[in-house]
Amino acid sequence: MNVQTPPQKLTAKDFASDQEVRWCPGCGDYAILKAVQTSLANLGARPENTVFVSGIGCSSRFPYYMSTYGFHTIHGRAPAVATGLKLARPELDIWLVTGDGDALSIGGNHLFHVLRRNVDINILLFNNEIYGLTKGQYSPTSRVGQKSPSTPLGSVDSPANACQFALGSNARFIARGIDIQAKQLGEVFARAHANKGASFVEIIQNCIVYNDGAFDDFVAKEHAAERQLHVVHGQPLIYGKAKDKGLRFNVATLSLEAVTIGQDGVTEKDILVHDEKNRTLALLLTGLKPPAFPEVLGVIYCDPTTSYDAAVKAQDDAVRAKGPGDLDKLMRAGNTWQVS
Amino acid sequence: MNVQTPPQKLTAKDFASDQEVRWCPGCGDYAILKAVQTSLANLGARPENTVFVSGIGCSSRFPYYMSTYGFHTIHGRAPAVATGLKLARPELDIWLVTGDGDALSIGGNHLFHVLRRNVDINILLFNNEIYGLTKGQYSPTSRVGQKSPSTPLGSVDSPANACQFALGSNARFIARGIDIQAKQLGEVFARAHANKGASFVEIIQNCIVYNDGAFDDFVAKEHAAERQLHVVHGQPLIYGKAKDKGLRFNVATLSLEAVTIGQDGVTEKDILVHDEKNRTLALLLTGLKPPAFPEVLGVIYCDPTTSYDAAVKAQDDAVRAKGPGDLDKLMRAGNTWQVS
Amino acid sequence: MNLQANPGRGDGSSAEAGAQADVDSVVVRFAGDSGDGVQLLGHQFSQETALAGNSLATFPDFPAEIRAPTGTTYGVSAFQINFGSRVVKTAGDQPDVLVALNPAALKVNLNVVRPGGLIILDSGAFREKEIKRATFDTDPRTDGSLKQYRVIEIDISAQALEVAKPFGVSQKEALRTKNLWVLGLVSWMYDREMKSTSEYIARKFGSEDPVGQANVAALRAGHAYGETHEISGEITPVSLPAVKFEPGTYRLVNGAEALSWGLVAGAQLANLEAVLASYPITPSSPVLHILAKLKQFGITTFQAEDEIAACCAALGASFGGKLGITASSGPGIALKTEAIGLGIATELPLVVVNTQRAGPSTGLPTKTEQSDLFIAVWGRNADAPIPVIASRSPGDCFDVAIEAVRLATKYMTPVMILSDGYIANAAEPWRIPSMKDYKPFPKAFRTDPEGYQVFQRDPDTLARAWVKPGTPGMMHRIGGIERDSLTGNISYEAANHQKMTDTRFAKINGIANDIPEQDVEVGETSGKLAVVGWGSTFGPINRAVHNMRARGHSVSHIHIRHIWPLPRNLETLLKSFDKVLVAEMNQGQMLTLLKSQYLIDAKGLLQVSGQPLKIARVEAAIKEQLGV
Amino acid sequence: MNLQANPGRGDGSSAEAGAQADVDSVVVRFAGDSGDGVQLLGHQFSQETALAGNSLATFPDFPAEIRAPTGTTYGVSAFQINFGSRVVKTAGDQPDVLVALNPAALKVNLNVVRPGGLIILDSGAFREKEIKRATFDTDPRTDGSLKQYRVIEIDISAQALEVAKPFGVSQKEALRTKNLWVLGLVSWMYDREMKSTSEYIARKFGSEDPVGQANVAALRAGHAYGETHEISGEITPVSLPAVKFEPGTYRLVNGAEALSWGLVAGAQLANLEAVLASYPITPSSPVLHILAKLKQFGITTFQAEDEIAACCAALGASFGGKLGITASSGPGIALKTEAIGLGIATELPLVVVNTQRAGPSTGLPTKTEQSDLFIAVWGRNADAPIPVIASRSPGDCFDVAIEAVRLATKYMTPVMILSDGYIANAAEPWRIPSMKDYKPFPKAFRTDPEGYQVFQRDPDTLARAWVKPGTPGMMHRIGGIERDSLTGNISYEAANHQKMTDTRFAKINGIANDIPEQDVEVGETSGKLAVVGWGSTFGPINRAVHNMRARGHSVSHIHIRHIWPLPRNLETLLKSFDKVLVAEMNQGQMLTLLKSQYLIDAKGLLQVSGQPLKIARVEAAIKEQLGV
Ligand SMILES: Cc1ncc(C[n+]2csc(CCOP(=O)(O)OP(=O)(O)O)c2C)c(N)n1
Ligand SMILES: Cc1ncc(C[n+]2csc(CCOP(=O)(O)OP(=O)(O)O)c2C)c(N)n1
Ligand code: SF4
Ligand code: SF4
Ligand SMILES: [Mg+2]
Ligand SMILES: [Mg+2]
Repeated sequence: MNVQTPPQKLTAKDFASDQEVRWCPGCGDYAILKAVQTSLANLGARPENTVFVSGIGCSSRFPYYMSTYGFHTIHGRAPAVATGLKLARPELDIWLVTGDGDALSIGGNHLFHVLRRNVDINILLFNNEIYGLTKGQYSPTSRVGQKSPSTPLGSVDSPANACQFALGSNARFIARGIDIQAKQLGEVFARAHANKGASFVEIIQNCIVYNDGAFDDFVAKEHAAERQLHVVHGQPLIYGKAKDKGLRFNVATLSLEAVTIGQDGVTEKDILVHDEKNRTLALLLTGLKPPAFPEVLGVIYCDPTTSYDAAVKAQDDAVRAKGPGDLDKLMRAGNTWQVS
Repeated sequence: MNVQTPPQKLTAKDFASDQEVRWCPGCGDYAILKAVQTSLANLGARPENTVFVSGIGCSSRFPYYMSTYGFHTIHGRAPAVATGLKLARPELDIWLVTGDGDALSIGGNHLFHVLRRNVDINILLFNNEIYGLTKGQYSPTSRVGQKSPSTPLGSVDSPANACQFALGSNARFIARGIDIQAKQLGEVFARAHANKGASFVEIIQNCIVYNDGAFDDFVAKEHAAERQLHVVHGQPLIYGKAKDKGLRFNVATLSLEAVTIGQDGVTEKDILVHDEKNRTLALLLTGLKPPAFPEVLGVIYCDPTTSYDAAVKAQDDAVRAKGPGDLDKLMRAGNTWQVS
Repeated sequence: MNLQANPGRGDGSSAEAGAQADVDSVVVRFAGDSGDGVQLLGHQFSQETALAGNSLATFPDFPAEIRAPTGTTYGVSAFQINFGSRVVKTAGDQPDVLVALNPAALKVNLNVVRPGGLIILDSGAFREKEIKRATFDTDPRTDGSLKQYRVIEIDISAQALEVAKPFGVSQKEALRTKNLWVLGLVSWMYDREMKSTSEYIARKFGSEDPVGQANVAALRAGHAYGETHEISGEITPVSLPAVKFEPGTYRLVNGAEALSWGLVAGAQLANLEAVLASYPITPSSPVLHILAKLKQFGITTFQAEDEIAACCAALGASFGGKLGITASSGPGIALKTEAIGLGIATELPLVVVNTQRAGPSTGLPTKTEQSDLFIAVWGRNADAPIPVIASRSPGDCFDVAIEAVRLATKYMTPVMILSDGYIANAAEPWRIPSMKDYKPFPKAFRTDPEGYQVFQRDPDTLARAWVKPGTPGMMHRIGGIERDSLTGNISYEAANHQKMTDTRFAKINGIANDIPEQDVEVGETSGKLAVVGWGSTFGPINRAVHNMRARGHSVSHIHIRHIWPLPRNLETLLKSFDKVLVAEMNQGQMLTLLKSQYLIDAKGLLQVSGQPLKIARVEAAIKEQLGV
Repeated sequence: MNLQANPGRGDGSSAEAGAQADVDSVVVRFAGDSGDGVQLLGHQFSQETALAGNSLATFPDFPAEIRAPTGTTYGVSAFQINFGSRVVKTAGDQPDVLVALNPAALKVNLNVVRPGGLIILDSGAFREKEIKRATFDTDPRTDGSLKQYRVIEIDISAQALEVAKPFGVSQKEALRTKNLWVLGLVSWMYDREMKSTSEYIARKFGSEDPVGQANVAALRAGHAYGETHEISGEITPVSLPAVKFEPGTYRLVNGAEALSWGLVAGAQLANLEAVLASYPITPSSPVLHILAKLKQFGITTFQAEDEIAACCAALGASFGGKLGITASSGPGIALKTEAIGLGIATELPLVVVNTQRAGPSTGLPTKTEQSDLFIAVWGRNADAPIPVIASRSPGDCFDVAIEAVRLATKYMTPVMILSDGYIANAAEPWRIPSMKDYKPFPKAFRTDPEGYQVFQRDPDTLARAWVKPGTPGMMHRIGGIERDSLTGNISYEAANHQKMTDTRFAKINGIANDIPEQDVEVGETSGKLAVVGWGSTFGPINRAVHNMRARGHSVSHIHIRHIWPLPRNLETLLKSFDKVLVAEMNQGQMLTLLKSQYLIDAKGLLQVSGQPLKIARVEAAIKEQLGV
């Protein structure tokens, strides 16, 4: 490839395209865009080696606003397009932007397979628990009772849990962040980028027009500290403004309990320590929901293994190492005869 | 509905259609067919109230061999067809037959959503870890290294775990059986049938032509007793010919250990008791693979909740209870004017 | 200055037409930011106009799907209405009046206003920043850009703020009453009653809500402004007399409503309950939204995970003995292709509503096109015919939907309805039908096991019998593999496949004997030129042909509803004209269909700009064909 | 009795043809249970026949996909070969010889044998149970069913068991050598060398394996049986002299192989690597299987989760600067519809291989049909043209694939190749081309950022430039929403959409200037009747036209490769004939296309029985057209 040594470190601005950003004023997507641009600059990414692939939805307009290569594909199919791209060009840095409808409604199967195969791309799922672009129908992550144009009496089907779906799909990297937490998002993006395999990041995103405040139970200022748990590998699962709340494992029920250190004889030792390689813990953490539990944020699960594209490349390379194919020879192999 | 009191109890034969069964001689599908027919007879099912819906694959030919109503649909879409049917006719008893390719390759998204929504149908996934009908390509459940016409050097992508995918999809009933174990299958079918919601049953099925012996590591006679754990709610997780093996929970690693009672000070008290309502346990049990662990069989998870079709019906009924709609009135509501 | 200086032109009567010198119709276009409530304004004004007894047609012109930042050109929302004291058939080629609530609205809509037309501006929104945002280099009010128009500037923003003051609402809320202020003003201009709007506000906010009160006050203030202020010299209010409509009860209806109600009506006439399974997509979603509220009619709605699942669920419902319906657009229709094939193979009723939009691929979701005729008629693997019916106007969707249900159930087949984004969103006055005027076509389920064979057919319709699971003694299996022509069991026989394919064809072709013969909308049944249209081009073609006939030309208008199979007499009819011109919003799909079926050397007037066809273009094409 | 009593008839020369009284071709059909190895038998016999220098055509006639229980009629597998000392173009209308390895094989194939033909039976398989299983009421050997044929009964089962004894293989293994015993016998009948088969067995089993040894022994025993046994009186072995082929190196090739190699060749000529993304489906899967073994050619293969993902992954690869290819059939093609639209919108190269099968829906997966012309040309939402090319024979797939790659890359567009189940599976002798005889068409990527605009076009081809991600300074975004005709940024402009739609049309239509003019396969370029075909009907049409011309009739054969756009001269060419007959295996799709484009009153010879067209049918249709 044709990469010149960067003349200077790029800034977030260098990752912004010349297109005017066209989301509703106040949409959470703006903050995520900013965070991604900043992260890429911090990671030393090169726009020419970076590709953003997306499906359809408000969130999926993302690639137009990046100065990188970009492919705005069709609804739900971005993982398939990205897989083909990665197989063709494993050296590219591929990011996939999708929404809760795009990824989990129409696109659920492709998401499943890109995770199962562990294709080395970074998947950012903007979860606003609604269909923004088509004007507010409920989505597979909408909570029970969501009133929407298609569910005027409230939805009755229980929502998908994006991270648990990823876990069930054998994802090896699962993380969660919030649109407005630029710093934490940046950390998550850096980890996702470092992981050579499918990195799944759910981003809690506020749709100010069709689902405003959907996440206020843990995003609103008054709840943030008490209901967000930012996990760090090797650190105890502690949260709360006073750092006095924590998660304890109940071995009888094989489940987590939210406890307060100093109450009922709970000490810091009782608190579980985060182990991002532990799949059981990942199931437990991703299953927690406020207000009874904190919303768990950060890198929840990371247990890398060979990526699909690397394995395919290894197989291809091994064959090619024996020399290039000769078509004339191939076609003449086996039983042939001469006519003269 | 038009059900006459059954003149007599039906037998398995009454559930067989007049069509000659067309699977390869020795195919595991025969045994499953027999088990289903026997179960339906035992359950007192009526052929006229029973519908079998399937996708495409060897397994999906199943409906033709049942004397019930049947719909052999298109590849991967049976869950969607069954959902529509159930919404239209909630009183029918609907069974869905699918294969590992049908359900987990092309049909993964519909399987996900039928489970998430908890539509009251019984899903039988015949897992032979191969595409039978199309002559032996690898499937999403094929193990790494599977040589097949499409993977002549062996497959490189890690397989999906059907039960864990179901769990990640929020399934409320997950069970597993083996084609040739008619009695145990019958028990599982009875439980699936009793569950009012989506019941997911993975059936280990031998494809004698394209993947013969794929499950010999736990199905073969010499391994069966030592590598199969048939779980029963409330009973300890014990297996082995001598009933001396069991599963113990390791609280440090949040994982299961296979132990031998009487060795290293292990007693029966150390062995975990099966709790089919425990989701964490379901994750742990479905993740076990022979030879290090037993293959877990039986009803692994069952934690019922309202089914989608029941909730939709309740909403529909509540509206309809206020009286039928009057279209003439509806069209005249709001601003109208007279011309005379 | 007089608003009516050059009236009626906007309705597309071309410049040389002397026939309509008196004021018989006006085209008004409202435009503003997406957040300005322009669609509501347009809708309420249409409502008032309809109640006044005028004929009208509307064209809601949405921006792209995402709300854009305030003040940008791509965030502009517009609503056009053509109303008059004669029958109005299109939303008008060129507005006589443009109301622009900000600079971007002016920028985007300037080029569509009739030269000499009136532009009313909110001068309060013309600050430098907004002018720039709208990509004007200089202030259009002063740089001569508007010199061919009459312009009235009013600081509507200030007016609205002022009026709202007493109610103590926020500045944001106060500014949002601008649309009602404008509605008051135009209501004054055209002598409209504002009662329905006041009632609407009261319903929406309750009488105590200060926001509601501010809105009512703005409405009244706009009206008063017209009456009392200086512009009374510049604009003479006009009143267009009511049109002589057929007697009956009328309402405004848009295509999505009429179509949804038509589906309900069809199900009732067929004596069936229905399941609508859909996945949201612009501009098809309203059908799902409307039917979701009609559970009392025995309709169950299901938002599926995608369009494939939606179509399959509808088929599942049909297998269960309810009417399966699915609705979509563009890419969503493409996705249903395989499942429609299953419906054809299993011969189950299924109604597929296709609200067309501009493509290919995602294309222009909010823009109209008629380019799905090919996929409707020919877009499936293998030989796979289905009936296709197109609706021509919002109100017509009602009857088209009923017809689709009738054919789907009578012939046990998927049927595709072609509507489009324009029809779905536009509203028109509609004489509300009475259900008792429709002849029921109840669908009987077979319950008698005696001699039942799954693919035994009714000798007239060639349809197989429909059996409800749950019926004792009638258990059977169907599927997508070729079925024995009698038993329905899988059959790989060569002769059987030939027979089944032939029968599927014969069944669909036979429908030609069960649909009305093609009539002529305007003009004689033979002559120099037939202009053929289908779907939402009805209005402009019809008006253009009327206009040309008024000028003495031999031209007729034929509008095709039944696209497949085509009406039996259509060939003879078309061949009775020297020339045939097919006007459609695509690259010639109906044109190709007609040529393939009748070998006629028809010509096309083709447009795919995403905008409705203009009368003037049709007239020009007619002239070209006639060589005049 | 003499095998050659009535030779050559099977090749469709109709009864009154006196021209071919000498033995110049024979049609043999092998039939047995799915487990009997009939396909291998047929393939090896074809191989030997090819090596002997005869011309040949084959028709592997598979049962449905699932292996059926032994002895059932639906489990019968057959292989037909037509070979001769003159150029053979079809697998033959009616077999002269049928080898039936069990009663079911006899049952299913009886009606196809030429009256007076020879039937060789394995009498060891005609036990009462098997006869019943085959749904015979009584033993066909004794009830007169076979009276119009010559029948030779041999207890082949017993022979095979006997021969295998010394090798100590199981009874099952021993019985499975029946196919080689038969091969030995027919090799004797037609004076074939068995060397290639012996070598094949040795390769497959190794020389030490007793099963392999038993197989070789069976082969020899069958041959010896012919030479030494009583039948030598009944059958006179014949030797058909070699055909005078064009000089070169030859092999047998089936369509799937030739197509796969053609894709490799195309990629090499375009100087590209390729990604094939596919999902298994009958009869398309072999392309995936073959290319999966050709990684050394820079081909990466990907078994996607479904056809949608496959098509999307191929597009992703193309976006990445490799050639994206996807292959499927029937329902799988339907599923790709939406994604092909994305390829059209983004103007990326993409090759879609459609190996057609009988439908609609699942249809008859193992049976052939040419019924995807409509979906290929017209089966997408909105105005969405793509080039479509059809291959006519197994070997022709090679060149068609190259042409598809050339057009896809040169014009930056999806291209659809139409093959079919018959072409894919049938083998024919093929003169192996040399890559050096092909003119490369290397595709250049744009790397120069200076003045780059994403939708700037080459003025000749109207194609946009292809840019590889990774190229500095050329970063750009594409997508399915309508794109500005220059920058490629999203554009909702009416005029831009019109322009882009027109340009997409012009680009594809322009390809007509870059493809060969339509030639005439047989006959003059004008006359009484042109028989038009496309795809795999080449053989029967060609032979029929030859036969009719030999009888002095004015008829020509035109075979269309470029289905869209059609060759520029085709209209003039067709209009030079008094009549046009379109012969195709569907309900008239090419017929409809030609009528729509040229307004010619062509007639159709249409067949959808899932079986190849027969020469006799074509001849009859020609006669009807000519009124003779
Ligand atoms: C095949 C297809 N079906 C439906 C649509 C319409 N559509 C566009 S985006 C969308 C859902 C968007 O929801 P989400 O992915 O959550 O994105 P958001 O807009 O909320 O960011 C839908 C249904 C489409 N474009 N294509
Ligand atoms: C749309 C579509 N794609 C592909 C196929 C071909 N196909 C039929 S069954 C099958 C896979 C079957 O595998 P599985 O579901 O595991 O069933 P099995 O035959 O192993 O029982 C495939 C790929 C099809 N019929 N339709
Ligand atoms: S609709 Fe919601 S998600 Fe979409 S741009 Fe607006 S605020 Fe954002
Ligand atoms: S191919 Fe395999 S799964 Fe299919 S019928 Fe044969 S043995 Fe069974
Ligand atoms: Mg969303
Ligand atoms: Mg399988």
